[in-house]
Amino acid sequence: MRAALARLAADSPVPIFVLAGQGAAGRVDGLRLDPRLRLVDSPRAASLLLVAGRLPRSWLRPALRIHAQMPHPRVTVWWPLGYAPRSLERRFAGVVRVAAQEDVAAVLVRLQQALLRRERASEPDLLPDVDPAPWRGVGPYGQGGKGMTGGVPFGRPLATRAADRDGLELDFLPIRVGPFFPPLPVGLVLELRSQGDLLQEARVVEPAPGRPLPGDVDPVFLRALAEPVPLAALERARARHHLRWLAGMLRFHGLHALAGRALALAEAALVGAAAVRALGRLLERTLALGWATRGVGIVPPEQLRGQPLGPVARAAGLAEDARSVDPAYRALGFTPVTHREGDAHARWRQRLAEAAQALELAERAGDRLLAGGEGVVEAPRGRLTAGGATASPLLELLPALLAGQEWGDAMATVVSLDLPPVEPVQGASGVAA
Amino acid sequence: MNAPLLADVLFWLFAAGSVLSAWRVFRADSMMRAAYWLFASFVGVAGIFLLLGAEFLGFILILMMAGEMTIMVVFMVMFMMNPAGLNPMTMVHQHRTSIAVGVLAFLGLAALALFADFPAAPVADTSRATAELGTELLGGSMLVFQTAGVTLLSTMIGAIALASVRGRYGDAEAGSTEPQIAPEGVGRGSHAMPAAKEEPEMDEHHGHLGHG
Amino acid sequence: MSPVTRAVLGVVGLGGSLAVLIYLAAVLDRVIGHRVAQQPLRWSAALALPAREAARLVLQQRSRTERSDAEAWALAPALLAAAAAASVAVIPFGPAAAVADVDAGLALYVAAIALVMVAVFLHGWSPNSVYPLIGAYRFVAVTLSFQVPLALVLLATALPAESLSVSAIVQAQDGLWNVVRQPLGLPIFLATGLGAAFWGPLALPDADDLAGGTRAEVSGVPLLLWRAAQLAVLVSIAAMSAAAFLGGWRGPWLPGVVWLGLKTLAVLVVLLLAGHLLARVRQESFVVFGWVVLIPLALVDVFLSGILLL
Amino acid sequence: MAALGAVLAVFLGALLAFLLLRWAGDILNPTPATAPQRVPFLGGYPPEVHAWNRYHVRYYAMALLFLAFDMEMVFMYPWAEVFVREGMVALVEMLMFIVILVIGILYAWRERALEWA
Repeated sequence: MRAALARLAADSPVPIFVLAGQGAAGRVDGLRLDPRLRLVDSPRAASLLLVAGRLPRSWLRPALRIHAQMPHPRVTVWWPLGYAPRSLERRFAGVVRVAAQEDVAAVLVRLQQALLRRERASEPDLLPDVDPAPWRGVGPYGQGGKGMTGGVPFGRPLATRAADRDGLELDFLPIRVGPFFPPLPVGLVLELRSQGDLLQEARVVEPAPGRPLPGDVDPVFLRALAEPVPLAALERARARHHLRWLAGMLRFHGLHALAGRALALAEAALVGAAAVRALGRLLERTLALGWATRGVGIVPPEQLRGQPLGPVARAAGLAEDARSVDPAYRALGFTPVTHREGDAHARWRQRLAEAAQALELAERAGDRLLAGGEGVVEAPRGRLTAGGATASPLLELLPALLAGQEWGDAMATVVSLDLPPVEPVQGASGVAA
Repeated sequence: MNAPLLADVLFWLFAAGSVLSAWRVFRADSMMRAAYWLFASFVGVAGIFLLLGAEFLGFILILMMAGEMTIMVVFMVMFMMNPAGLNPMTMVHQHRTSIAVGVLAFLGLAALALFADFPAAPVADTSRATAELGTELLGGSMLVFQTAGVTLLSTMIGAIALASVRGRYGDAEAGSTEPQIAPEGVGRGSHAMPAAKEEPEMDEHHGHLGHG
Repeated sequence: MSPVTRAVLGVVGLGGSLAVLIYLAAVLDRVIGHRVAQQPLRWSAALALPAREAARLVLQQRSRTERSDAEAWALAPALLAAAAAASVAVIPFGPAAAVADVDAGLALYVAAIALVMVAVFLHGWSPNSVYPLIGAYRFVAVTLSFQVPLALVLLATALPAESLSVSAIVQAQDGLWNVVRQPLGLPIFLATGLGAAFWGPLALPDADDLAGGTRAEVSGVPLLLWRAAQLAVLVSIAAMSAAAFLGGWRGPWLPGVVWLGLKTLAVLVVLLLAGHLLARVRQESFVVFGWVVLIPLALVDVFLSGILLL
Repeated sequence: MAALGAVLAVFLGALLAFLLLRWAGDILNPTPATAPQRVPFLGGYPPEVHAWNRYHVRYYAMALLFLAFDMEMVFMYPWAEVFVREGMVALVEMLMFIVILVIGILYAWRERALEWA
């Protein structure tokens, strides 16, 4: 019976929970288009854990916890993406390493089939099998409790009370939304204090405030800081970035099929502005996103004035764009696209319009060169200066933006800000996975 | 297994199930379980309604109780201690008096059931029960029907006036300040709430007494 | 044929046809998903896909949490499937043929939809984990907002039939289907039906912003049972909209069962398309929309169809 | 009576079928869950407290409104059965009843009781 089930399940899509380390976000999106794989949003639904790129030290313990939360049979796969191995393999016993030239999807399918046919044993936990806090036999009834709401029943304390805006004093939940919470960018850790589904407070735990955030910027933008770069390549990279973000946002709002379509446009080598505008009309016409994002996460323009925030500022009506002063762009008749409302709805339409405009510029630019070397370039997430941070001002806005919002609106706001994946400081001797 | 025997067996099953789940309501530690055991007890009673031929009343009882027991779970979990029964608790107080009241009630009802002579007038065709209820509503007890409507309206308005904090004239407690022990005590409503309040801080002497 | 064998036949027949419809719904969902995503998908692969994923889930371990309400967690998918099966049992597939021709069939159907709220709340409350808990409380808010319009719109179809029995409702549509006579009925029923099956724009309890919501802590066979029960509710909504608004088994040439099946599949395709094209609504705005727009519209539908019948 | 028996049979049949399937799944995968595997998923960090708490529901005003408004359906079902026979009397009476109840909804909407508290 089990063999028959294994044979039937052999080529079902492989459920994977991805821990996208540094420099892996782009490559991981490529996996979503592979019909043999399915990236799931909870470790409980996954049978393979894919560690992609470099895993910084502060993410190691959360990664071990997520590995333990996966149901058996499970296996961990490490996709180095050019990072030299150090201690990850010591901590993740028995990890399967994907060689440079191997097709990672084929490796994952092979491993799943081996797991199902029990040719490969399921990985045991890498954390000690011990209760979070000693409770067995403690307290009058032996379940670690004390009185009505005291003690540590079954290993965890009960929530405590706090006042609230509507005058009731009820329990609040201190939720630390971890580095690998699927809707948020990888590595962002928020300490949320919620009563019911309303967030009373939000605090950004990681990255530490005021620290530069290089974020995964397409290398062509970094090159454009120093030397002349073909304008078409720059604009295509911008369009690809915006389309990949759009795919993530569509997935967040439950439109997985349309997200696949946007991702296919992003990954396609040659994509015309017409295709992007057609997708935009479809999203507009089917009221697909109107009621989900209108009026969500409104960022007032005065908080954004003068900050290198690119699409987020332009969606709030500030026509700040480093390209408008560039002679090459002015020759092509470039005028920055702006919207007014400054909410999540304006932001996704802004990025879509910018992607279409970038592709049109790329088609018209031919092989025109940008006069690089001024140390300023308009990256997809805002003005990039040599060695400067791009998106950290947005992280300072988050606590004020999320406080008082319902959980769904708060997550939609964070997704609409397109924060870069968070990498801890290079200095710390990270676990160069 | 002919029909009357099946009906009797089902009746005893529903009756026993209803009594058992009613007993479990007070033995369960978790508020959610207590409420849904009560819902199971109501489903038992609804089953007996169905056996008696009042199909519409039986299904309506299940429909209403599903919504209301879930709202009861939500309110019990919100306002009572030990929401999920992680620390054992007893919901029964004054054991002796409650046992006495229970026994007395049982004896009274049993006496009523055994010695009273109920009219033996079986209803001819059960399928018309809802229609008769309809004609009764529109004809004889039309007044009851309309006063029920007005009562429901007053319930709605009363519930919202009491429960909702936000009103047309601003927050319910914006103006009212609780008496504090210290003479220049700060009213409960206007001290700094942890959540950022939208409008600027109201000074406590100004403000509207309650809301419209 | 004694009543006992008739009941057993009815139960097994209903179970079988419901299972087939659930499987078809899963296949259709994949096909429509790939069509909207413009990715090629051969029909043979699509037909086998749900079976393959089910087989993989059967071989997966059931995940548990630290201190969960184990009994309620086990009961939730079973209660959801039982409610869906009971609601499909009243739908007639022939002039005098229904698994359970109950006189107050409409009241039973709406009671079964109310049980769906209990099942989803249990499924979200039991794991004692934050995301399922928020998902469970979301579904209570959404259900309290769409349950009244759903019942009112079904009630409107009972007016011409002068009875709450679903077979009488289908009988009363011999000349004119209710979708023509009561134009507001079907759209409101499909919108609130999506809420009852927590599918597509109203997939709030199992939403992506809660990492899967009530199924964030579920794996293995319970996850398979939960998805199957959810699809059973979707099929029940499609079957009832076919019976109450599209004339059920009525139709020329083909036998009654085939007509009911075709109409159910047509409505199912519409629901699945809505799932792929409409983004998830915001919980608070749907509650206000339900009370301030859906209920008055449903009342207008009831009274309009009443006036037309005078 | 037979119809109700069939509904009960279908309900209990589906209930037992799903419970048996779940029990069969446990037999097929008997591996017990270790302590780290039972930690609820929050995205990488363990929860500090039990998720079960006095959950501050934000729609309690709407829930109370639902309790009162749900009663309206009890009256509308019998009305629907006899509507055609009773004619205009039924229509006028139910219109009065419904207008009274809709005033309650309008009051709730104006007092912003339907929005999150």
